[in-house]
This record gives sequence, structure tokens and C-alpha cells, in this order.
Amino acid sequence: MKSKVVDANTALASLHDGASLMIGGFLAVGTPEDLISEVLNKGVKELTVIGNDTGFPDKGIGRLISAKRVKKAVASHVGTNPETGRQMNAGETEVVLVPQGTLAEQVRAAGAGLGGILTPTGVGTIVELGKQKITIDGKEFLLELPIHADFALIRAHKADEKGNLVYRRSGQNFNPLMAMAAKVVVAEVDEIVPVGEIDPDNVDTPGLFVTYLVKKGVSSNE
Amino acid sequence: MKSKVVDANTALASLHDGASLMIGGFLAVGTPEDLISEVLNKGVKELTVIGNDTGFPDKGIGRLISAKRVKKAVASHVGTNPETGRQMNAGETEVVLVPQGTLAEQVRAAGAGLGGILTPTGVGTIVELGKQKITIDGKEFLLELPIHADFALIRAHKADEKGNLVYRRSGQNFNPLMAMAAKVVVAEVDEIVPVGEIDPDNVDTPGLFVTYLVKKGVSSNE
Amino acid sequence: MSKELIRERIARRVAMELHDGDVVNLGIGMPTLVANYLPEGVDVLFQSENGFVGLGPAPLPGQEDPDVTNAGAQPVTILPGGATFDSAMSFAIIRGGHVDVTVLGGLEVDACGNLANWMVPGKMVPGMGGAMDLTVGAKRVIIAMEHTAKGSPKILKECTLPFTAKSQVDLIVTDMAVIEVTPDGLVLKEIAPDTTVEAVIEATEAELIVGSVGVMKV
Amino acid sequence: MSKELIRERIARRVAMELHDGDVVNLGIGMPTLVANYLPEGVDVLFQSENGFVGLGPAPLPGQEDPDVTNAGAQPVTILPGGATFDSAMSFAIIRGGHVDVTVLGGLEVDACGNLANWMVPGKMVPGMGGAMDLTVGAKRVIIAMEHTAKGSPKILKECTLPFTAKSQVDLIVTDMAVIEVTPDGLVLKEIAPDTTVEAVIEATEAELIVGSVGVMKV
Repeated sequence: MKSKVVDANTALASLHDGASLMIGGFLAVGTPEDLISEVLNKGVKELTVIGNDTGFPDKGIGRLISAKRVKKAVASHVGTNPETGRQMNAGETEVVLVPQGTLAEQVRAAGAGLGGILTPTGVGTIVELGKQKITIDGKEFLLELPIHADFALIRAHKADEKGNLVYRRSGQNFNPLMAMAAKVVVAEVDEIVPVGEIDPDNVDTPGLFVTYLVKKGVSSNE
Repeated sequence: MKSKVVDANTALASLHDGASLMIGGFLAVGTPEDLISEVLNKGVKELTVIGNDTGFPDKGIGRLISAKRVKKAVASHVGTNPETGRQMNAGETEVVLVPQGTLAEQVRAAGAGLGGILTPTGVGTIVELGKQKITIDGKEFLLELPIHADFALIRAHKADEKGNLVYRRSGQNFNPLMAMAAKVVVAEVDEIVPVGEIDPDNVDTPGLFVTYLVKKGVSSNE
Repeated sequence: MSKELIRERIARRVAMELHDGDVVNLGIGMPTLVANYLPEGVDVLFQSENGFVGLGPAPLPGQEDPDVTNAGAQPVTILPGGATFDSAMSFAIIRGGHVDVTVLGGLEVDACGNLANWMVPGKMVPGMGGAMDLTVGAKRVIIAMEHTAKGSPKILKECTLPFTAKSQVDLIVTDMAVIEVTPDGLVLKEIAPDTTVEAVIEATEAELIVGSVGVMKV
Repeated sequence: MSKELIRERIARRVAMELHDGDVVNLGIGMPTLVANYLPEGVDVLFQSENGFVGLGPAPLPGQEDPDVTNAGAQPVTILPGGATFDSAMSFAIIRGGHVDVTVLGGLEVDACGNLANWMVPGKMVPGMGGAMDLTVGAKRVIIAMEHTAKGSPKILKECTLPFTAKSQVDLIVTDMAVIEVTPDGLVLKEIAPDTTVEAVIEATEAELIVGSVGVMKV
């Protein structure tokens, strides 16, 4: 089989204006910064970005916001990045705010082939606007639909050459979910080990989900 | 905090006739056989049992079937246990057959506080009978509801004293899902290690889900 | 009273609501302080919605691990017996009712136990983060906040800001009082030693049911 | 031809449908044999719905690990580069379209690509196990079965038994023929070297579209 280990430039070769990107991380912890740099280098714009939050102006997803590459951001929280708020209020960027647990399930549902999930979260709030409400045993739930993307840019600690991934501590967050929900999945990792070095019981994301592996800190020109 | 490590008898003290039990395992791989022995010892009957399958007549959930303790079985497969088929055809035991992936999501939904999930599985088959069908973007899905239980009897390889669990190989299957979906969760484990010995990244089921730990092979009288 | 003392007072009082063995999620900001005032013999398991349980204190300077932060991106530690997981599991724990208590800040709480704490239309729209799930999912929701904002009541007849969740608040702890949300309305349970029932009523827009009122331990 | 040779023939032909890098789930029984006949240079990743990828051959006698079995409870191995997971993840892989090919047995297949393989009402009701999810979720569904059962066709105009899934079958491989399910109906692609187009049509209840028919490599 062809090796999955490539440089960031090769991994993102098919990225285009208007693409949708899931980007892992929680306030830039567990975010693939090298891949974000490559997105910036490529000059693509009008992106739809899906992530827990928009990081900080100079860190995480915030770097794409600051560089005005984002047409639409889907996130649970944008409070740590005043630039997102400014663009949102100025009508420059569309921001869709989603409860964090709902976002997690929507991404998971996409990866798991579910048509949607029913959550009690958001009932009786503006989150329910425009959504189907379903009552089960007298309790109301919102029908939340799956979220897919063209690309998932994720961050893991370790990988083997087949793409099996291991995350570390709170760097995990949305990464394993996004790994299941996009057409092209690119994982930025600290370390790539030979196949067989990771015990099957310690794999967090099976390699079958991963399209490309990019080693962190290796520039595309090396 | 009170220790979670008890004998099987103590762990199942509140088990009563008519209770619902989730039991982990896949064709008796990853099934807590000591806990099943204790259920048999207690003499409880009219049980509702939820599991992937009904094992074999002398192994796994099949032991409860053979001893006629089961009023209703919810499973994806009963073909390896002819006694289940006999009781089902004779009208002695109600058997509800559920697609395996649907069962997994129903148990997960209960644990995750979801009101249900939409699956394409079973559309156009008798599985859809009596269920709500929801069309999303022109594609039909079945609304499948969560499955809760009074008890989950699960099997793990290793635990620490806080109840953090580690599974082994294909012994995992439904166990981590059931750990989230029952009022009382009893885990039968090979080994109990001091707190701190399991790296947080290697925990499969966080201890907060686990009510009791029973060490495999320790009889209730010891 | 300084902001710091107010925050300490509220955090101390909230901490007394926690029981040994509880799974607890503390919101960002003041609720985080609750961890500093756990009563003797009360061992709780703190959940961090960014993906772990066993949240411990801040590390010593120089010992920070960039992959170990709380939901506010501050460096923390994971205690022995902790466990890490992804966001789907984190919110399965939260939404599934496996968190015993969540402590959150509030902009407004009303007589029906409605909470508003995630946006001020046209002004501040940080997003709900995990707050909507926590409020709906946790077995017990405690709001820890100052009793008033620039002199105006924050405990209202009806919230004016968009809800975080409907009818989910169980207890309100402020610098002036401890108030329980009941089906009959808000019950004043305790007042701070430096205030009076009248002053609390004055500082509260919602009606308060006043029965036997104790004194807050501060 | 012996049952064993029939099974081998079908398995060999199915194996030729697999491509390097495919994620493949083989059903219990005859489909399992497909693993023995992978073409040279074709490295596939076998998924086992009881919870892992990297399914390898049976272990040597005495080397069985009770925690490593296939979905039929037979001892197997996990190859280097494999990964284990729970049933929710296993079926996320299956339902989510991450399995390239599934190979399943069949009791009946019909002209619309409907499959029946999980029960015979009043007689045999083993349950669907993972078959419904696999049929709906896998990108390509190949049915591997004998062409007839006790002389009666199994490829029908319309299934008489309860469906496993509606319109999901892509290819049928039998001891007599290779048949593709298309929007226009069943297309006869290949026949076995020891039969004729006429004999295949005779043994098939459903209409077959006969274009250029190749000879099955057996």
C-alpha cells in the first residue's frame, strides 16, 4: 500500500477555495498548527471551518480568522478570539454557535452514518430555532443533523505508518470524532513509529480513517 | 470514599425478580461469567436481559436462558443457542431481535443522555415495524430509542481501585457502552491495581461509571 | 468587600454543597475557585469538559504540560486515578446525567430556574460552549454569581437575556444569600452575616419565599 | 463438485474483487474463506464486527487467545497494525461507510438487489447480527452463495423471505456465475467454465441481462 506519510503541502494539495474543514483542538490545545500554516500558505479562502472554538487571534483556528480566510465558522465558543466577534458583528463572517456536546454528536453522527441524534440540550433556547422537535415519553428533544466536511485537520501525539493514532491528555477532544467525518483526513503527529509498535488496544483512531500523516515540524520544503 | 471492590454477592445484593440486566460480551467473549453464576445462585427470575447475543447453552448469557431465568431477551443474534430458539418458538421467552449496530447505538444513547438516534439500518425490513421513520435530505431513517437497564454486568481485563477499566482485545465489544447505561454497574475484572497505576490515557471506561468491582475467580464465600 | 473576597465567599459556600464521591464540573471563572475550599473528608472527582476527569490543581511553574489544560486553557494537572477521553465521551458524561453537580456563573437567573449566561444580544456573544449541556445534563445545577451587577438585580422574575437552559437551576449562591429553586418559586435559605433579609429582598427582583432563614457560613 | 470445491471456487472469485488498501468485512461461514485467496500484491484490512481491524489467520494450535476471536467466536489473530474498539465504534466504521467491501452469504437475492439472509419465518430465526448494518453501510456488498439450494433458484424475481436490506446488493458470486446488480436489473457478467449461459438462466428465477459474458476464473 502507498505510504500515508507525506508533507503538509502534498496532504493539502486538493484543498480549494470554499472547502469545508474540520479542525481539531480545544482553545488551540490539540490543534494541528503546522497544517493551519499550510492552509495559510496555500492562500485558499472562503473556507467553512468547523471546530470547538476559534482559538486565539494568533493561535489555532484563530489564525485563519485573523487572515480572513473564513467565510463561515461553526463552533461552540468564540469568546477567546475578539477578532471572530468583530467579524461576526461586522457581518464579515458567518458564525454558527452550537452547544459543545451537540457539536460533538453531530460530528460523530456524520462519521457513524447516523441521520441525526436527539438531544435535550438547547430545548427552550434560541438553539431550537428552525429545528425539528421530537417528544419521546413526554420529554422534548431537538433533532440535530450530522456535520460532514471535505477535510479534517487533526492532531495526534503518535502514529504508526498505517495511520493508527494515539492522542495525549486533553489534546484529544474533537480530533478522534473529526477523523471519522471528513473525506480527506490529515493528521499532524509528533512521532511516526513502525507498524506493530502500537499495541492494538492502545490505538485511539484506527488508521483506516486517516488519509495522510504529516510529521509536525517538518516543513514542506525539506 | 468507600471502596468499590466487593464480592459478587454484595455487588448484586439489590438484584430482584423482574430486573433488567445488560450483560457484556460477544458470543461469551468478554462476558462476566462469575457474575452470571451469582445471578443464578441468587435464584432471581423473570429477568429482561440485553446483550449482543444469547451465547451458548452452557456459556455466557445462555446459562440464564437454559436455567429459565429470562422473561425477555433483547439481542442481535440467538443462532448459537438453540435453547433460545426453542423457548422463543414455544412462546416461553420473548426475544426481541435488533441489528447489532442499532443495539450498540441504543445502549450508547441511553448512557449519553440522547433521546434517540436515526439509523438507515433496517429501513425497508421488518425492523421498521412500529417505529417512527424520519426523512432527511430524501433519505429514510428509523428513529431508534435509548435502552436503559437496572444493572449492567460487564467484564474488563484490569481495573484500578477507583473503577477505571481497561479492556483487552475483542473482549471489549458492548462492555464500555453498557457501563454508561445502567443504574448499577458491576465490573468483573482479572486484576485490580492501585490508583495511579493506569495511565489516564489508557483508561477505556472512567471509574465514575462503575458502581462495584468484583475480582474474577474470588468466590463470594472467601 | 473586595471582588476577591466576594468570590472567595461564594466559592466557600458552594464547596459545602459537594459530597464525598461526587462527580463535579466547575465552570470557567469564579466556579473554578470552589476546588480550593473542599470540606475536610470530601473527595470529589472533577470533570473537565475538554476531555478528562481527575482535574487537579495548577502545576508548579515550569511544570506545565501543554496538553493538560482546563476548559479555560489554563495549565492544570491530572490526578492519579484520572482518565482522558474525547469530546463525545465528555458530553456523554455530562448529558447522560453522570455529573452530580455543575457550578456555573450566571448573568441572570429567574424565578422558574431559567438561566441566562451565554450571550448579550448585539454586545457580547462568546457562545455557549459546554454550558447548555451542563445545565441540562448535570443532576444538580448550582449558579455561583454576585447577587447584583452594578447595583441591578441578577435574580429576576423573568430572564431578559436568551436562556442557556429552561428550568434547570437548583441552587443560587451569591455573596448575599443562598436561594433554592423549588416548584413553588425561589426559597431564601440563608443570608450572609453582613446583610439582612430585607436587604436581600431589596436586591432581588424575583419574589423570595422566606421561611426559616439561616446564616451563610463564610 | 464437492461442497468444499464449490465454496473454494466462490471464495476465489470473490477475492479477485478486492483491491489493495480496501477495508473488508467477511461474513461468517463461506465468506470467511475469501481471506485465503487474496491476489498477489493485494493487501487488505479485514474488519471484524466484534471489535477490531487487522483480523489475521487462525493461530497455531495451543496459541489461541480467548479474547481474540472473529465474529463467529473462532480463534483468530490480530495482525501488527491492527486496532481494537467497542461495538459502537465497530458499527460506526460499518454504518459510516468506512468499509469498502462486505462479503455476506445469502438465502435469497432478488432483481432489485434486495437481500434475505437472516431468518426463515417459523423455522430458523438466528437474528440479523451485524448483517443489516453491513449491507446498508458498506460501500460495496458482495453476496457469496451457491447458485441454487437443493435445485431451487436463490436468485429470484422478488425475495420471499424477510429482507436483510433493501436494494443494497452490488454483486452476486455463485458457483455458476458472477452477476452484477444494476438499476436496469441483473447483468450476467461471467459464467463458470463448466456451465452454459442457458444453464445459468435456467437456474435463476430472476431475469438476467446477457451481454458479453466472460468466463469465471476458478
